[in-house]
Amino acid sequence: MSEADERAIVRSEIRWAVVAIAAVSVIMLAVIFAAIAMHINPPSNVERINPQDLHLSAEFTEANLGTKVEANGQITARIVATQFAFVPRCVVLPADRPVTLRFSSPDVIHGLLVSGTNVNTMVVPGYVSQVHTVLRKTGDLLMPCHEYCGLGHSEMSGTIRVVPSAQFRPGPDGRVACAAK
Amino acid sequence: MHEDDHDGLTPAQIAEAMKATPRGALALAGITTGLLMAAWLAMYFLVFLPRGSVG
Amino acid sequence: MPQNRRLILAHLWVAFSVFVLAAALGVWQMWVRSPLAAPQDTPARYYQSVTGHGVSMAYVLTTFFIMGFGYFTAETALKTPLPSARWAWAGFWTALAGVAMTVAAILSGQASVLYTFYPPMTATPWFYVGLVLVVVGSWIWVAVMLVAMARFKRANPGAPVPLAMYATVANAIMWLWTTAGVSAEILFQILPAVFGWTQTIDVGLSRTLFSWTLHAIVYFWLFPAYIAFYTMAPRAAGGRLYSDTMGRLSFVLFLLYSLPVGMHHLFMDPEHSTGFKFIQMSLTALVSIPTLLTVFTISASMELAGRLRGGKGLFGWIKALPWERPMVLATGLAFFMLWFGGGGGLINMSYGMNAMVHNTAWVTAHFHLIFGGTVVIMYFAIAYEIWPSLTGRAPLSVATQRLQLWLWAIGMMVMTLPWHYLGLQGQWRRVASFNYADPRIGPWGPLVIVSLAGGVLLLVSAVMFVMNLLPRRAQVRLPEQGYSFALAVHPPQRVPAALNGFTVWNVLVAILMLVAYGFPILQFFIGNSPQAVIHPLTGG
Amino acid sequence: MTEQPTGGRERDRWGFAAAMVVAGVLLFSVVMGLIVLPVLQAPNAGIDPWTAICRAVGLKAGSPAQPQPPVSATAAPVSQVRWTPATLKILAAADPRPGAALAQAVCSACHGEAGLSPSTDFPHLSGQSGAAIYKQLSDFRSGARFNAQMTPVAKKLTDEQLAQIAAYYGSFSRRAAALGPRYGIGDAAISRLANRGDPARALPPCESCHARGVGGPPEAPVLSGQQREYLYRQLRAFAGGQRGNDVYRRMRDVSSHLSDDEMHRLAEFYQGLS
Repeated sequence: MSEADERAIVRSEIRWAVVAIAAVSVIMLAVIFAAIAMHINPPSNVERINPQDLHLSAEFTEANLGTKVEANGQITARIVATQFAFVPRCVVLPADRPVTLRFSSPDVIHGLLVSGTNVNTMVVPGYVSQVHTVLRKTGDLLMPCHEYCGLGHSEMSGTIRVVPSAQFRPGPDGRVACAAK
Repeated sequence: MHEDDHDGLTPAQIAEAMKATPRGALALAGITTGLLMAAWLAMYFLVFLPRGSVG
Repeated sequence: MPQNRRLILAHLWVAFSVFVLAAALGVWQMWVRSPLAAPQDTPARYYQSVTGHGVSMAYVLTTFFIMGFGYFTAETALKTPLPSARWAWAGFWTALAGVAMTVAAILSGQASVLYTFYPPMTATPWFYVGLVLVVVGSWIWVAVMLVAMARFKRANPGAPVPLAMYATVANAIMWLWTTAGVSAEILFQILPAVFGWTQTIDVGLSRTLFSWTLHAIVYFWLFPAYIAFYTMAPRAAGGRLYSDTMGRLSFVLFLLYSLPVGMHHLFMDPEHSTGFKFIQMSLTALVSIPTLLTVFTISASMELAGRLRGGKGLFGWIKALPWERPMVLATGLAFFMLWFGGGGGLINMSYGMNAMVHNTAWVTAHFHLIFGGTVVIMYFAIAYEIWPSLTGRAPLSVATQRLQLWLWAIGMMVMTLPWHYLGLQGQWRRVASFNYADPRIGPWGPLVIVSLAGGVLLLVSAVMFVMNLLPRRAQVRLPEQGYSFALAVHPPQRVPAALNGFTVWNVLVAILMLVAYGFPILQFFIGNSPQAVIHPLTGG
Repeated sequence: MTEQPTGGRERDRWGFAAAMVVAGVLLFSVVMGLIVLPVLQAPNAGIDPWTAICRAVGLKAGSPAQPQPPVSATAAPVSQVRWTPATLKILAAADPRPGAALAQAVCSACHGEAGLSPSTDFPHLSGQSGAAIYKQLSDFRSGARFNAQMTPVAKKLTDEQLAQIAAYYGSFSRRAAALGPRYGIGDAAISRLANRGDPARALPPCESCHARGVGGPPEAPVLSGQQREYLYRQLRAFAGGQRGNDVYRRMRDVSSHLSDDEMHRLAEFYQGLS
């Protein structure tokens, strides 16, 4: 075997490495593009809240949960993920408007996704999980708990009811709740 | 190198086979990696972006 | 011929017996999730089973196989007995005692916390103590591997450490780094809680420490498959390894980049910021480089083999390969499944894009293809390959070996393709029962049954695998034989010192870990990091 | 084979090259992730670049690309009980002996000797989880739950005394057998509801919270062997809104999805379960 052969091997490997790095760079560029042009990040709120006091906290007290249009017009849904239900079980949100979902857990780790959308987050006790999105499809979307939270995990499921923007009518206190079906 | 490690291939045989190598490997790896990138881009443009922004 | 054959076989048999039982549990779990009525389908049983399946596959099968295979590699590649068979046996019995404790804990129903633990849910202390013993046993293995390589280098100054051994030691060193995260979680957070010394756990910190382990551990499992690609498959195909240097470089890159990336499992977590998630994403992207390099180097090695066997043209060499040999067939099937599994992985790691698939059946499909597909099929091929030199007997006929490998690959594809699709539809994970009466979920039913059928094929294949290896009465004894790894096209006479040891790489790993995990861990020690009260799931 | 290993120079060269590549990759990731992306995303959030960088590092809450919603809320909680390490320590350290004396003096007239109630008007307390008793007594005391007999009794007790009573009743390992007539045995549909739940109504299994050592909410009481009349009354009270001290509506939600017949049969099932 000659040195020349060995050099040819190294050359071919380097050539291939360039192809591989180029392929990975395409993915990186697409991800960076989505982050800059469409503000797509993974939900990363880093907001602490004491899980032992969650039901006594102002924000995640039972009576303050659900959808609320804030004074500045921002639409926020506050949802507690607890063993073994989302509270409230059903949340109304308008289509085609920016909305913010805020979740927290008083007990163990939960998680959720809203089917057919990119809404997906873990709910870790001790933190407020926050997802900003614009919902495009109307209808009752599934919102299951997707992280093992105990023996009742399989039945832990909620609903995101997306209504056309015109049908989204907050009450005088800015709150909107699911009508019984 | 231990005697019993020999695989019976002679330098001449290997030099002959190395003449065309790695053109086929480059083609095979290139095609499969190309398909992989195509699949990734398809998921990105056809599934991920239509599902809307998050963050 | 390896000296400590009983030692190696003991490890492999623990791995394979647990594997078959775990495969049976997996099939039952899919039956429970399907629209078909399954026996014993309570959630308590389901999560007990998921815990058993995960622990057996991820901790027992892998650790014992890797230890046994490491001892085999050390003895055959270095051509010397192990530095200390006594220590190796001590490691075996320690780990086996750990397995016994853990299995007993799971069987008693007091440890249904799945193999990733989920604090603040907690199991009986036996569960964690057992797992700690498994890790301690594996650390003894690490020490034996390090000493074996050091002795070889001392006895053969300047000689390159054989690639198979270099890779095994790379894995051993990576495993030491890897286990630091989960060990810290268990020792400093979980055990104090389950022994009642503390009532709370910092869940953000525990998830971060587990993520430290969670990705690199997959590469720990994957290493033997790559060792087989580089040092066994080329010879089995009748050729040589295209480049020894690229092999070393790939293993070094795995050591470097499989560690500072675990936070990509936490992309959807609220306790970490976008910045550090981005850093770990871009480091994750680099993990695909050694795999893509391997795809090329192994393709080139196979091309060389095909051409030596008379293959012509751009693709004619593929047809000329000896596909009837299990190692060659398994390599081909493993790369086929790696395309799907690795492709899924590229999507999972893509930062915000992870939201599309996180905790759906898509992810389950991804890691079953990588682990069950690429990794385990190579474990099969390795076992078939080294069995004669271990037992002096050949496994059952080559035809049954091929059938078993095909069944495994087909079963894996039939099982995971529906999972990919269902995951995109939003089918979520870790669920004992779906409400198929819901019109949004009902259409999933038939596809779940298809994947159940794939699972049945996998179980059949798993049973066949063990049957192939079992000793039989009317069996021809083979002459004593050693095992020879593949030679490189240019067998290295000397290699750069950096590619013959690990000092440089350990320093770089430390730097990478400091940047990637320094602040993300430190933040839990700043201010009042929230604590969650433990929820003991320890049975009645 | 006998050639000397490539010496320090070559190791330096490899080490240097590798360090440069690693440093380059790290520099790119850090600059892009911690500086470039947040600065470019900040305008969408309406924040200054420095705040965006702080959010990207994790020093401030919120996404660098999105505005934080305001929080303006005050609402009354349904129960004041908090499962903190302090509470759990009081419970764990509570001495059952003074608890036994207190129980004898205050509780046994209605709840019976050793917590086995002779009347269907009052629940059995024997073998109940200590956390459950503590939670209910605390709620009676704070007014989160009201009962004409219990509320005045609870108001007279200190936190430590609550814990001692809870420890006393919790110290009976199992509820005594032969509590009276058994019902509900062999009711397959109800057994299924209790053990498997009903995904169609998003009903988790009763057993995922109400058995020992299932990792559910700490305050969930043990139901097996309880008086069926008591259980039925509580389910009705939760469903009808007369009782609402269940944190995060857990029981109000569950009971509102049960039919009256199911409540009866569940109560019988649990009385029969030992």
